[in-house]
Amino acid sequence: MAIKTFREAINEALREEMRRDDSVFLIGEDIAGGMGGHDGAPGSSGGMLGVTRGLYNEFGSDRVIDTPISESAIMGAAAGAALAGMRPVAELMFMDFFGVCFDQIYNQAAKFRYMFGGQSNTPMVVRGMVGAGFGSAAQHSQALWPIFTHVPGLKVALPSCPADAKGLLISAIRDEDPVIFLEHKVLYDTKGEVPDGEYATPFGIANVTREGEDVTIVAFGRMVLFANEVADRLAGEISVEVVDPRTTSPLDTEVIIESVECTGRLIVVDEANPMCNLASEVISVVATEAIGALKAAPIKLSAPHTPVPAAPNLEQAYIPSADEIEQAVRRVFAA
Amino acid sequence: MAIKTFREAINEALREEMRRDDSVFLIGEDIAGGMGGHDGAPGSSGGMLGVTRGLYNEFGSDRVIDTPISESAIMGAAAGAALAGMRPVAELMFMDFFGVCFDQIYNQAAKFRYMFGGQSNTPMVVRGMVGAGFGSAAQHSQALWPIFTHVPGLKVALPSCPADAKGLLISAIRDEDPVIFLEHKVLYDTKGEVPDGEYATPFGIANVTREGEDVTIVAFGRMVLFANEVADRLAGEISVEVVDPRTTSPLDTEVIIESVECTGRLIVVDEANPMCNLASEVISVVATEAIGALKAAPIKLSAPHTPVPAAPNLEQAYIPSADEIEQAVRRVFAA
Amino acid sequence: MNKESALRAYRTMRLIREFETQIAREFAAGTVPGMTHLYIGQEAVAVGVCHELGNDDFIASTHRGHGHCIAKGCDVGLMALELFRKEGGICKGKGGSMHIADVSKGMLGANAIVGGASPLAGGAALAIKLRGQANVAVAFAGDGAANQGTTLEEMNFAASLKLPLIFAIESNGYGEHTLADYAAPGDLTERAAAFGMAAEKVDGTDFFAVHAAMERAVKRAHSGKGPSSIECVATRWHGHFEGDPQLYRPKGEVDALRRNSDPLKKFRATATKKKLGTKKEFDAIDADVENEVTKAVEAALAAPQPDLSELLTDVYATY
Amino acid sequence: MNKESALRAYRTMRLIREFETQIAREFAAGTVPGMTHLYIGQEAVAVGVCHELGNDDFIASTHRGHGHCIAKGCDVGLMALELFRKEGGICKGKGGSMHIADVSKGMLGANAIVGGASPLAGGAALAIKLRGQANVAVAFAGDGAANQGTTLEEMNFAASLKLPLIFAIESNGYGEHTLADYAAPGDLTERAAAFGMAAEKVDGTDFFAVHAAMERAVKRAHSGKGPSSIECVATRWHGHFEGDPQLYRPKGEVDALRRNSDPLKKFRATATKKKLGTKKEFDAIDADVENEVTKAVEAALAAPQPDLSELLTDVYATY
Ligand SMILES: Cc1ncc(C[n+]2csc(CCOP(=O)(O)OP(=O)(O)O)c2C)c(N)n1
Ligand SMILES: Cc1ncc(C[n+]2csc(CCOP(=O)(O)OP(=O)(O)O)c2C)c(N)n1
Ligand SMILES: [Mg+2]
Ligand SMILES: [Mg+2]
Repeated sequence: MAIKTFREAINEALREEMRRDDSVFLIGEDIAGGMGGHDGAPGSSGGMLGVTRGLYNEFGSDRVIDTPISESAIMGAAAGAALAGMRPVAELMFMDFFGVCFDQIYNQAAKFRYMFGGQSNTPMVVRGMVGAGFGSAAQHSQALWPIFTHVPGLKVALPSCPADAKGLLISAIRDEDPVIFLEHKVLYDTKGEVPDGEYATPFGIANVTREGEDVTIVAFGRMVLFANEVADRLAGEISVEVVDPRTTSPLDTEVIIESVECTGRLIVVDEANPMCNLASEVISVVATEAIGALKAAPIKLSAPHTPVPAAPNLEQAYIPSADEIEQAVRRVFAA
Repeated sequence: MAIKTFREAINEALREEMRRDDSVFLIGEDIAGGMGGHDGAPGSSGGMLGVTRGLYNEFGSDRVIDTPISESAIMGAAAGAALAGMRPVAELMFMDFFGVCFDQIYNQAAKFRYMFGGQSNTPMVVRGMVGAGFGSAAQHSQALWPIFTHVPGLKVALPSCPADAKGLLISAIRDEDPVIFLEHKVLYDTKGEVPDGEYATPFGIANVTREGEDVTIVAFGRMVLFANEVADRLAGEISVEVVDPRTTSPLDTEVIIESVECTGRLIVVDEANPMCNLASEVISVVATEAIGALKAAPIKLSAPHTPVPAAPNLEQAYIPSADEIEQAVRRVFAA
Repeated sequence: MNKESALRAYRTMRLIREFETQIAREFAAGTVPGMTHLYIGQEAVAVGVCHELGNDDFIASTHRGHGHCIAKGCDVGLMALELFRKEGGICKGKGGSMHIADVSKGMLGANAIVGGASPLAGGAALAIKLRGQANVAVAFAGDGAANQGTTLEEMNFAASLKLPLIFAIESNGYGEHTLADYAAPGDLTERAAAFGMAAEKVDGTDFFAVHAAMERAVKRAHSGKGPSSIECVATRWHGHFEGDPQLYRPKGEVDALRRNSDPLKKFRATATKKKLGTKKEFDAIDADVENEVTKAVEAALAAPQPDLSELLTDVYATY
Repeated sequence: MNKESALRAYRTMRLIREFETQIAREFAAGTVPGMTHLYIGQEAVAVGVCHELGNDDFIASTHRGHGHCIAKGCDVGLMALELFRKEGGICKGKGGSMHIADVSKGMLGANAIVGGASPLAGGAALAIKLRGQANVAVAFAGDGAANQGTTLEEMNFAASLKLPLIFAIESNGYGEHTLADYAAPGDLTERAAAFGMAAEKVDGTDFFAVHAAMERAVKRAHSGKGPSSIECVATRWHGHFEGDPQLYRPKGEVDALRRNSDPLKKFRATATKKKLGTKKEFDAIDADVENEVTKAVEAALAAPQPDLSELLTDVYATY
C-alpha cells in the first residue's frame, strides 16, 4: 500500500495494463503531445492535465497515439479497432465533447453486439474528465453520467478515490464491452491508499465507505467525499451509512436496498443536473422495490437545472455541498 | 373541429405558423425533396414520411430548405439563425441522428442564453421521429427523450394525439427557447379531433385524458394511447386516471402529485430504456414530495435495458403493452 | 486476372443482382419487415472492391449494404434469414437489413447512420497498422455520405495517421431524393485528394476499372503510404428505399440505365472479349445463382421468428 | 484606406495586445479564474477580418476569442469584468473567457468547443441570406479546428446553399501541443477550395493583406457567390493556455517571433510608408490604450462577484 494521487492511480493502471497486454493502446489528443515537433517534443505533455505523462516515452507512438482534433474519428478508431481485436483506451479529454462524436459511441460501439446477434465483443474504454468545481464553465464542467447510463450497451464507471480509480480502470480495460470511464477533474490531486500491483475492482459492486444505522446516503463520484465528511462530522450524533455505487451502469441496487432496509432513511446526492439523473434512478428503485422500508420521504440533492456558471461563487452554489448534505441528514433523521 | 391524422396536424401547424410569421422557416434533408432535379422534382417528396408535404410548393426554396446530409450544419444553421433573429424549424428526420450533431443542440443552442448572461433568445425547434414499433431497428427506433429532458436550456414536447401535436408545435415555434419536438412515428396515421384554426397548447401543463379515483397512470407519448385503452377496458371495475404530461421539460409535477394524492396508487409508463428515464423521474418526484399519499409501491413500466431489436416479435415484446399495463393496474389496485 | 477469378467475380455480381431482385419482389409482397435499400446497379463497385480481399481485410458498410455483404463473402442463406428477421439469421434476426454483419468475414456491418462507417473502418485500419498486417480496411460511403462531417474528418484523420484505409465512394447521383450536384458543388475526388491522399475517379459500372483502382490502392496501403480514395460512378436502379415513388427522377431515366449502364452486361462483354468467359458459362452461373437465391428466400420465408428470450441477450458480453 | 481608418485599425490591434498582456500578467498573479487562451501574435487576423464589419455582420469565435471580441467592438471594460467573472460582466460573469459574447455587436460568442463556431456562423449567414441583407457572417477556426468534422461539413454546406459565409482560418501552426503539419497533411486552402469556394492564403501578421482578402470575400458574398475561405498564417506567442510550459516548442522560437513576426510592428512600418500614420500618432495611441486597459482591469479586479441569485436566472426566456 502506498499513498498516491487519483491522477497517479489512473496513470499506473494504464501503464500496468499496457505492459501486461500488447493489444491495449491509447489514442486521443495530446496524450503524448508535441507530435510533429522538434526532437524532444513528442511525449512532452502527457495529456492536458498530465494523466498520461510518461506513457509515450515508455510505449512509443504505436501505443500512445496522438490525433488531429477529430473526436468522431477517435471514437470510431477505438470502436473499429475493438471489433478488430484490439483493446483501445480512447481519451475524450473533457467528456463535454461527446456532443460531436456520440454516434460512434451510442449507436455504434454500444449496439454492435446486440445488432450483430452476439457475434462481436467491443472491448474499448472511453476516458474523460467530468464535473464542476474547476472554473472551466458551461462546456467543460458537466457531469453527463445520466446520459451515458441511459444507453444500453454502455457501462459507466465513476470512481471517487485513487484506489477505485486504478481498480475500476483495470476492470474497464479488461472488460469485453464498451466502458465510459469518468474522471472527476477536481479529484485528480486528491490522495489515498492504493494497493500495490495489479488488482481489478469489479463493476456493479457498491462500496460502503461509511457504515451506519440511522440514515443512508447514496453518493456518486466526488459527492462521496462530501458524504463521508458529513458522516464523520455527525459521528456519535447520527449514524450515517455512505454507499458509493462506483459504477452507475451496472448499478448495484442490492446494496442500496439492503442499506435502506436497515436505516429506513435515504438521501441521494448526485452532482448531475436533476432531471432523469442517478438520484432520480436510485430513489425510483427504492420506491418501487422497497418503499415499505422507508420511514421518511427520501431526499434528493443535485445541481440545479442550469448550465454550469463561470463565476466561482455561482459555481460553488451550483455544486451540492457538505453543508446541504448535513442539513438533509438532520431533516430526514428528524422526520 | 375536424378529424385529422397526427401527420396532418403537424403539417397544418407548420403551414399556419409560416403564413403567420415570415421569420419561420424549415430546414432539413428532403423536407422538399428533388432539389437539383428536373422541373417537377423540387418539392416532390415533402419529407421521408410526408409530414412537410406541400410546404415547399407554397413557400418556396427560401422557406423550405433542403440541405446536404450534414446534421451538425443543419443544427448550427438553426441555432445561428435563431440568434440572428429568425425562427427556424429544423428537421432531424430520425432523432436517433442526434449523435452526430448533439453539440450544436446541447452545448450551443441550449446554453447560449445562460452563458451569455441573458443577452440572447434562441427560438428554434428541432423536429424528429422517435419510438419503436415501425420495424426500423436499433438506430432508427429510439425514444431518447430522457437525454433531451436532462439538458438544462432545452424544452421537450412529446405529443400523444393530433390535437396536441398541432397545439404543442405552434407553442414550440412561438417559444423563445430551443424546443425538441418529438414525433412518434407510429402515431403519424392515428386520427383525432383537431380544433380549427390557430391555437397554442401551453408547455408544462399535463392533460388528464381519463379521470379516475383508484389508480393513476402517468404515460408518455404513444403509451398514453395504451393507458387510455386500459382505463376504458377496466371502466366500472377499476377507476383509472390517465395523466399525459405532454412535455417532459417542463414537467407538470403538480398535476401528477394531485392525481396521486387522490388515487394513492401510481403506475408510470415510459417507452424509453429504463435507466434514468422519465418513469424514474416521475416516481422520484412523487417519492420525495408526496410519499405519504402512496398506498402501494409505485410501478414502473419501461422498455428493457436493450437496443431495439429488428424482429417484429422481439420489437413488440420490447414495447410496453396495454396488457402489461392492465396487469400492473390490477396488481397495484390489489396491493 | 485468370478465368476462374473472373467467373467468380461474375458469379458474385449476379448473386447480388439476383438476391436484391428477389428481395424487391418479396418486399412488394409485404413479407420483408422494415426499411430496405437495394444495391442493384452498383454491383461492380462492391465486387470490384472486395474481389481480392480476405477475411482479415475489413469493410464497413452503409444502409445499402446487401451487396457489400455478398461481395465480402457473407452467406446469402443467413442473409435472407436476417432480412426476414428470422431465427438463425446472420444476426439472429436482431439486426435486419441495415445492421447485417459478419465479423468473422471482416464485414463490420451495414450501418443505418450515414457517415457512420468511415470512422469504424478507420479503427479497423488502425488495428491492421498496429499489428503490422498486410491487410486493408475499406470504408464504403455514398456520394451523400461524403458530405457528412464524420466522413470528411476521417479522410484527414486517416491521412494524418497513414492508415491502410480505402474510401470507396459510391457516386450514384442521389442522396435519398436529393441530387448529388445540389448537395456537393465540389468534386468528391478533388476533395479527397486535397486531404493529401491518392484519389481517383472510376467507372463504377465497370468491374475491371474498380478492380484495377483497388489494386493500386491496396499496394499503396501495404507499402505504408496511407489512405486512398476511389470514387466509383455508378447508378441506382431502384428507389432510395423500396416503395419510393421516385417523383424526383425524370421519366425513363431508369429504363435508360438498365439499357446502357448494366454492370453485368458490361462484365459479360468485356470478359468475353478478354476470353475470361463464354455466354454458356455466364448463363450457367445465372441459372445456378437463381436457384441458390430462390432456395435461400424460400427457406427464410418458412423459418420461425426468433425465440422471445432473444430480446434480452447480447446486450453485454458480461454485466 | 484613409488615415482615420488605419489609425482605428492600429488602435484596435494595440487594444488587443494590451488587453491580453495585462490579462496574462493577472493570470500569472492568480486573479483570473479558469482557463484562458490568449490571442497575442494574431491581432492582424481579427482586426483585418472585422475592420469593415458592422453590428449586422456576425462573427462566431473560438476558445481564443478575446481578440475577435475586441475587433468586433466589444467593450474592454465589460470584457475585463467577464474574464474576472464579476457582476456587470458582458455575460454577467456567467460565461467567462471561453463564452464571452456580445450579440448586440454581432459577436455570437467565443466557443469552448473546437469546431463549434462554423455551423453557428453558417446559421447567421443563412439568416442574412433569407432576409436579403448586404451583410456577412464570419466563422473563425484555428488550423486545428479545420480538422474537426463540423468545420469541414460546414464548408460543403455553405457552398451548397451559397451562404454569405467567410471562413477565417487562423493557421498559427499548433493545435494545443500538436504541430499543425502532423495533424493535417493536406493544405488547408486547397481543402477549402475543393469544396467549390474561393479560397486564398494570406500573411496573417499583415493587417493590410488580411483586410484586402476580406474585401474580396465580402464582395463575393454580397454578390450571391457564396462562401470564401481566407487562411491567415500567423503565430501564437503564448502557450496554448496560460500556464502552458510549452516543452513542445523549440527554444527561442517565441523570441524570434516577437522579433520578426510582430503584427503591430509590421503595421507601423507599412502604415508609415503609406503615410497612414506617424510614430507620434502610434505612440499616443499606445499610451492611451494602456491607460484604458489599466482602468478596465483595475475596475474589474475591484468589482464584486455576481449575486448568488444569478445562478438560477437566464436558463430559459420562459419556463
Ligand atoms: C446521420 C444520418 N442522416 C440522415 C440519414 C437518412 N438517410 C438514410 S440514407 C440517406 C441518403 C444517403 O445517400 P448516399 O450516401 O448517397 O447513399 P445512397 O443511398 O445513394 O446509396 C439518408 C439521408 C441517416 N440514416 N443518417
Ligand atoms: C471538440 C473539442 N475537442 C477538443 C478540445 C480541446 N481543445 C481546446 S483548444 C484546442 C486546440 C485548438 O487548436 P486550433 O483550432 O488550432 O486553435 P488555436 O488554439 O491554435 O488558436 C483543443 C484540442 C475542445 N475544446 N473541443
Ligand atoms: Mg448516393
Ligand atoms: Mg492553431
